[in-house]
Amino acid sequence: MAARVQEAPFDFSAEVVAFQADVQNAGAVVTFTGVVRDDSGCLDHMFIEHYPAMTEAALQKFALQAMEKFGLEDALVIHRYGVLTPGEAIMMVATAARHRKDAFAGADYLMDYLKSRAPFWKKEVSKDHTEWVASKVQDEDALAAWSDAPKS
Amino acid sequence: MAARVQEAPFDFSAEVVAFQADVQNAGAVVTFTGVVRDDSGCLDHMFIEHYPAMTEAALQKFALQAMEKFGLEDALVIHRYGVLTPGEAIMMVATAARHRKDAFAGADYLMDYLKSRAPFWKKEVSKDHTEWVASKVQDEDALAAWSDAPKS
Amino acid sequence: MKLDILYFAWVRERVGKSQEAVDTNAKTAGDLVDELILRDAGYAAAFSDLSAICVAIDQELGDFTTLLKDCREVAFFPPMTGG
Amino acid sequence: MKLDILYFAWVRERVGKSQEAVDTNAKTAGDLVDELILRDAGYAAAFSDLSAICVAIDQELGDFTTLLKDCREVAFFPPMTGG
Repeated sequence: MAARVQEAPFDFSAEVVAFQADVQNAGAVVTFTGVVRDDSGCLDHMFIEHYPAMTEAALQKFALQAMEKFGLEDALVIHRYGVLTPGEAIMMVATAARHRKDAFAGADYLMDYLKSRAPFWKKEVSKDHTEWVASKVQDEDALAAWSDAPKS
Repeated sequence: MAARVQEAPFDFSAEVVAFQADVQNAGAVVTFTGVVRDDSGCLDHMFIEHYPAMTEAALQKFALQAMEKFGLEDALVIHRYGVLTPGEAIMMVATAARHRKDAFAGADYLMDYLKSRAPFWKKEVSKDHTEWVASKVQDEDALAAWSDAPKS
Repeated sequence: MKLDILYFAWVRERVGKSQEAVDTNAKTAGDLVDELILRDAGYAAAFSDLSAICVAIDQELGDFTTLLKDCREVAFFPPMTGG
Repeated sequence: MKLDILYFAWVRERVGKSQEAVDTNAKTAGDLVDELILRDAGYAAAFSDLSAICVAIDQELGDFTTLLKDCREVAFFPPMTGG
């Protein structure tokens, strides 16, 4: 299991190849990549702030939770902070399991925790407008749907 | 959208990089890779047979279904046949969507169709034993859980 | 009516061939199976449990009641195990 | 009791600083907020709607009723938007 917080870009291909090479007997590997989207067509960049003393521990905790809950063979989380431009990868998750459904559920679960419980905040910076991204009710609902989820 | 059937290995990294480069405004990319697993510890290889006249059309149909059902920006399916050894990738799926839940659901849906409705048959060949892999009740149940699934 | 029959996986192994051309008056895939079973023990073994066998007619999934009218190719195989 | 307070995202922007050391008798995170609000309008603006603010005590998520006993670091921030 590995959880990393970093400002620099990560090499998705290299990360997945290394992740798969380490796993001994997984029949299923799922990855998720989150990318900066420019819906308005005028986003200059996204700024991601985080809570350094807390972040990596939180990511590790969620990855371990996912591994235990779904019997994963392995899990990987990488999350960036700082300035990111449209099209850049913000973060990635990879899960390996003997069976497909566990790999999918583990990645989905991990993402629900990262969305609402990992100490990151996103700010969208356009030429004439700056706005902190608001959390979504759906994200809390998705988290609450897992039986082990804490109440918000 | 692309759906390919091939005997040769595929380069997962190169495929995902090309897939992501082609997508314009997807905030979420999910991939699934199916790998030959050796549970008994004595599997020599897996042999995958398919129905050439039917296979690629079936994969394309399922990929288009997934794109429409979940509003995906793009979808990719690659499935191999022939002789594969433990640790080798059998197939991969990639989905791109504006939002995370659609990318996950699209990949999961596509996998459920590939498992039970794409004309592939797997045979496990060990030193002293050869056996066609049986379909699983859970796979039919997973497929039936999608509202548009045909009855088996 | 002339058509090609294809067999896959253990159905192919039991029948002993992957493909054959037949001239038949069968109205449905089920009728066609009834004809085949009369031929020899390999077919009888392959088709002993129809609940374990799937049918495709002209590369589209069907079942044993599907009409063969104007079809060119019928395939019999066990439940698929892709992915 | 001496402790560090950290602010993130728009809470940080409204308060006007990312971190400060305080000496307080507050029993809970809520008490601490009550003290801060009395200081100036920036704090009052930052904490005007507590339902929009999360609390971490020594890097663990808590809430405004969590006791501060023996804690070293309290952080206030909007709901997290990772992923």
